[in-house]
Amino acid sequence: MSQNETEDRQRSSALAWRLWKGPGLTWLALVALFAVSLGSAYLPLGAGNLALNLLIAIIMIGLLVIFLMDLKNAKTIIRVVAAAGLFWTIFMFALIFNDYLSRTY
Amino acid sequence: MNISQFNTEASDYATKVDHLFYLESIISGLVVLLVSGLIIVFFALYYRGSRMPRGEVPERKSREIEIGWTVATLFSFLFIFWWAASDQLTALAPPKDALEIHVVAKQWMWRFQHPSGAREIDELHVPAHTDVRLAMTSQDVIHDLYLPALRLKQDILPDRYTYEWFNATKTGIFHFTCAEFCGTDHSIMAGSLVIMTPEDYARWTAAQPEGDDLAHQGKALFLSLGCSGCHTPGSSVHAPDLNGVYGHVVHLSDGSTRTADEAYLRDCMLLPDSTRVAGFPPIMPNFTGAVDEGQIVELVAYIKSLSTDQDAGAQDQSPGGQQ
Amino acid sequence: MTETAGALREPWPDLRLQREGVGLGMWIFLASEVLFFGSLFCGYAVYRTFNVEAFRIAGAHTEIVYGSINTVLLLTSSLTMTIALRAATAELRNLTLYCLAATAALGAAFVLCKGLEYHEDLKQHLFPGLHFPLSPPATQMFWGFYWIMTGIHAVHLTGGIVVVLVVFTLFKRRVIPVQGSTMEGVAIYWHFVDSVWLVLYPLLYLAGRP
Amino acid sequence: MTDITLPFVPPLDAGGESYLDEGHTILSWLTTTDHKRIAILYALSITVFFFIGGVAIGLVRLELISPTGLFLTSDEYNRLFTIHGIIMVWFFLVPSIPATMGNFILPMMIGAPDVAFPRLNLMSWYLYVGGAAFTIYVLFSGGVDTGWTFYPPFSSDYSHSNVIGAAAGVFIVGFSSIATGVNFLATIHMLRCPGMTWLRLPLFAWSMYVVSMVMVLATPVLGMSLLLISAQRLFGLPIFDPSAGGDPLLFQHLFWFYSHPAVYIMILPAMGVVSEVFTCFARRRLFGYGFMVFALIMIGVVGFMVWGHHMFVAGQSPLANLVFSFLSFIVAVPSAIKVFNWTATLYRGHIGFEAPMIYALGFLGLFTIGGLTGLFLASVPIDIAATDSYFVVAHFHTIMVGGTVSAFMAGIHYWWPKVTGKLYNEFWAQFAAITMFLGFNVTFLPQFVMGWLGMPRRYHYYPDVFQIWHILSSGGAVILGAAYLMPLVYLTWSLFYGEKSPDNPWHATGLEWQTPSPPPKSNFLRPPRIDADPYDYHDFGRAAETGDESRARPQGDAS
Repeated sequence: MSQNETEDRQRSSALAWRLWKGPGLTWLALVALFAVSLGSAYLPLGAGNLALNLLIAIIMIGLLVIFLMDLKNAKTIIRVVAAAGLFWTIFMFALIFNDYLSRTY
Repeated sequence: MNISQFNTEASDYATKVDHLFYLESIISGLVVLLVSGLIIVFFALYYRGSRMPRGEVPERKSREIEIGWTVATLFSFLFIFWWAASDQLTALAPPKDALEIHVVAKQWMWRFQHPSGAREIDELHVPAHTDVRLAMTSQDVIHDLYLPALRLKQDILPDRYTYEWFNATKTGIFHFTCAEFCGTDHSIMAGSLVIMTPEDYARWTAAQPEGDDLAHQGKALFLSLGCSGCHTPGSSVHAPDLNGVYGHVVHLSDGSTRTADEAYLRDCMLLPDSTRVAGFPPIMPNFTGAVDEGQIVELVAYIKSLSTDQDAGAQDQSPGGQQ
Repeated sequence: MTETAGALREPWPDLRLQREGVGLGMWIFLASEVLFFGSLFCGYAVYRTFNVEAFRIAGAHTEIVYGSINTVLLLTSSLTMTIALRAATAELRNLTLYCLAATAALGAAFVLCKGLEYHEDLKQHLFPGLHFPLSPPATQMFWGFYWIMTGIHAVHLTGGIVVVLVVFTLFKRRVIPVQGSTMEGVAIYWHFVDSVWLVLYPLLYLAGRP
Repeated sequence: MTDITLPFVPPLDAGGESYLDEGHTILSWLTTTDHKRIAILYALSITVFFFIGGVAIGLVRLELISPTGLFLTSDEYNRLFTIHGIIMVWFFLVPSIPATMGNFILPMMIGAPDVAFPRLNLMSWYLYVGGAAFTIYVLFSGGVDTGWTFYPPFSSDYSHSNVIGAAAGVFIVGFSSIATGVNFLATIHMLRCPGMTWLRLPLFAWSMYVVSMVMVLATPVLGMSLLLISAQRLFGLPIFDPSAGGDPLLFQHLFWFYSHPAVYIMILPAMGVVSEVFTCFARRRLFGYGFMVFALIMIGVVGFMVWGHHMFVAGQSPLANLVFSFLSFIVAVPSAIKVFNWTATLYRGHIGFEAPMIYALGFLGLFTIGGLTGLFLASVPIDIAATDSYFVVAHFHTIMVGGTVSAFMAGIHYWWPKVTGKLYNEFWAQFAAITMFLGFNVTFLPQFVMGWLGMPRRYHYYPDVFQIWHILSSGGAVILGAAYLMPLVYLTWSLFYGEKSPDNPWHATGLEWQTPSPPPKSNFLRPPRIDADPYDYHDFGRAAETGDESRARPQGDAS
């Protein structure tokens, strides 16, 4: 009985380690990227600051979505749905900026 | 009131628009005839219980038919688009040296200011056979100056200039009105467009009570508001010289560049912080509330005149309103 | 395979399909949310394009300390949420409960931090209106977006915390089993709210730093 | 055709008693998660709003008989047409077909026992009711006068009416649409019965799929634009204020990013309905099924990229005008294809003239006219002259009222025996259908004419030269109003005194007809299964030999 319990506990702690490993590494990467982003904001890069910071944000979201939201194991349809949200936002940006950037008055 | 105040083709552009309208009406009419004709024929032949033999419908053919009418539709639509787009593009660029009339819209009236200084409310006199450009802005909500006889319409926005231009060919009295919903009295925010021969227009302008033209009124304001205290070449205060500035590119303190057009000059008075010229201290006061849209028009006209007097070519570089 | 009985709902034939369905439904909703926030970002992008300097000036006045702490809090909450989901799938009931509680606590800490930050902002009158201390006028635009963006995000996060707490209670009282489809939806939503913050952070807090 | 069999067997209904007999108390209706009952709840609520919106515009049309007005002040007039627009767009047209027929028929059509998330479905109805409550509140608290488009700076700074209440109502009802969309997409993806492959989905199911996609991706942008307007009005955040660098046109961009696709939210389901009706009453397979599906998807996707044609005179750049004009012509192609395909479906059929078919034909005629006038408005020079005039009003009413409401009626009549188990009076139904078509044309053809002559929209007082057209239009509106009241009467009548309907009175194919009318709670008595293409009214390569022959398969024949 008690031996059973210990085995159970051992099994579950081994399982727990497997559960923590992947997400934990992703979390470390995310925090590191966050630090880079914060640090780089104080470098005088001019217009490059925002571009760099947004790039880092996109990488972070990518990590979060692929590893923490488990998109890497998701079915195709879910990837299509995720892509649809992105593409429609791009339509919106493209056509709205098409107006603003070509205005002369 | 007479319907000819609305549907007369009072310019060549209006005639072109009508031609496009007729073209599309004919095409649409044909399509409606085709579809309704087919439906009627099919009903006559294949109503339930009719003795018409039905026979086979070859399934293989349907693909060819589909592709056929898809392509046919696509090309006829592209044809209409090409026609419409070429009309649109040729009408875009306002001609140089057009007679520029300033329009200020507000709930619920129209104010027009002619370059000669003449002002009018809810009535617009313009010469025929002359390029006329309306520079329009609103004091409150969005309005829209709709000139039915010229087939023109353009929204008028607060804190921004929009333009429409025309060359009228018919004289007479026509209707104009507001086409963008602007509140309670939207439907009576209307007036008369009087198209006169250039000679009559000259006579009409001369007969207007206010003798000074816009630029002179602007100059008077320029002095009375104290602008001249800084913006004169000999002033002890370090402020940009306005002679010849209109139409030229200016470098701003935030590193960007702008062309000194009407919109820029307007911003200089209302948003001095974001329009400051590089190398000058931030001492320009903000004139928001101190001057109304009509006075801004006068001031801008004065600053423009400082350029045209010395540098006749400067206005050519103005992108204002041009596409 | 012990407690699945109560987890299956109409009209689903089995738990695997139900989980897949809930995941798909939540992802579709998130696509909708992407457009919701996307239109806000689009507005920000348009205005920043024409008011670079004003946005830089205004951006220098956000509270970067609070913003940065909050970023770390949210990143960590995403980690605990992931573990909660995986633990639920592996039927580790206690771990699921611990991680859910941690997630809710981190979320609450974020909201608390946000509240302190709002207090700080208001003390400096950084709310568009008559007594707004910055100029040019377009700085007010930046702060308009600041309030709307962080406000909507905070509402989303608060909603998330409430849902996590409800789910926690239901799990705790064994009203529904942890391995059902519920965790799937909750986790995906939480990560999404976190992702939105990752965009807000550079737009609002890093914009005017150098 | 390969069978993709989903590992799914819906639970069976033991008793097989009708969904209507599952509970008779009001509470049993208000707490139901049965998609069929929720559809009925929706049908009742949108009918109420249809008539509220109808009364508002009836008063407007009465007022417009005289160029100087009869009995309203300008402020009252502005409030009436605004509330008409808001109610008709968001509380009738957008939920009309999807939330009623989509809810009722879609799961049955694909062989599912319910939608994927039944409780979410009920919640979507409650959200609708919540939004509706706000709108009713606005109605009684003095109304709103911005027009249904809520353009700033009028709505944000100048209007003295209840803009916030109206925006809140629309915002909430938007989430009801999103919930419906999420539900339908998940349902169609996850719950198709064995044998129901993607290319065997009836066109109505496809139209629900595409419309759900549009709802999910467009509605949030409307929500955001209304939120921003409200933030400016309530808290003074200068989002669209030009003096702080804002641009009122940004609102128009966001608003039309939703509101143009919203036109497709209204018309795509109509296209689905008439595809069902044409095939059934012509006893023909749908001509060019694959192209029809493709056209639906194209309209759904490209429909997102054409919104700028609402802004040709708004002050956007000429390049943007050109691009949006081009895309608008492109999106017209698949619509034209659909018209041709429906027409071709009649070829060599056995065409019956029952009421649903007459309504569907009304749709076809009016949709063709509405679509073609859309080409006029996609051409920049014509749009500059005609926009904000009655030409535009007539154009979109032809699509949305002539098209969508005709198809809504066609669907109601087509599925009425299925939903209620009763037969309506065929004579009155045909009479109403013809009256509706005529009334519609008398109402809106004069509006095309006066619009092109120069009559601006949203006008309380107008130049007297247009009076004759306004009188014609108001006269037509009376006919139209009568035509809308008729179905209300004879359909209600049939509920109590109508003949009992057979399970499949039209001898239609389609899974929804392979079950009793009205259906049992779990939709099917035996597990549904599909082993043929949709619209299986005759063998490939030949037309049906006789119109009376039923090709409707007995249910579950393959199991």
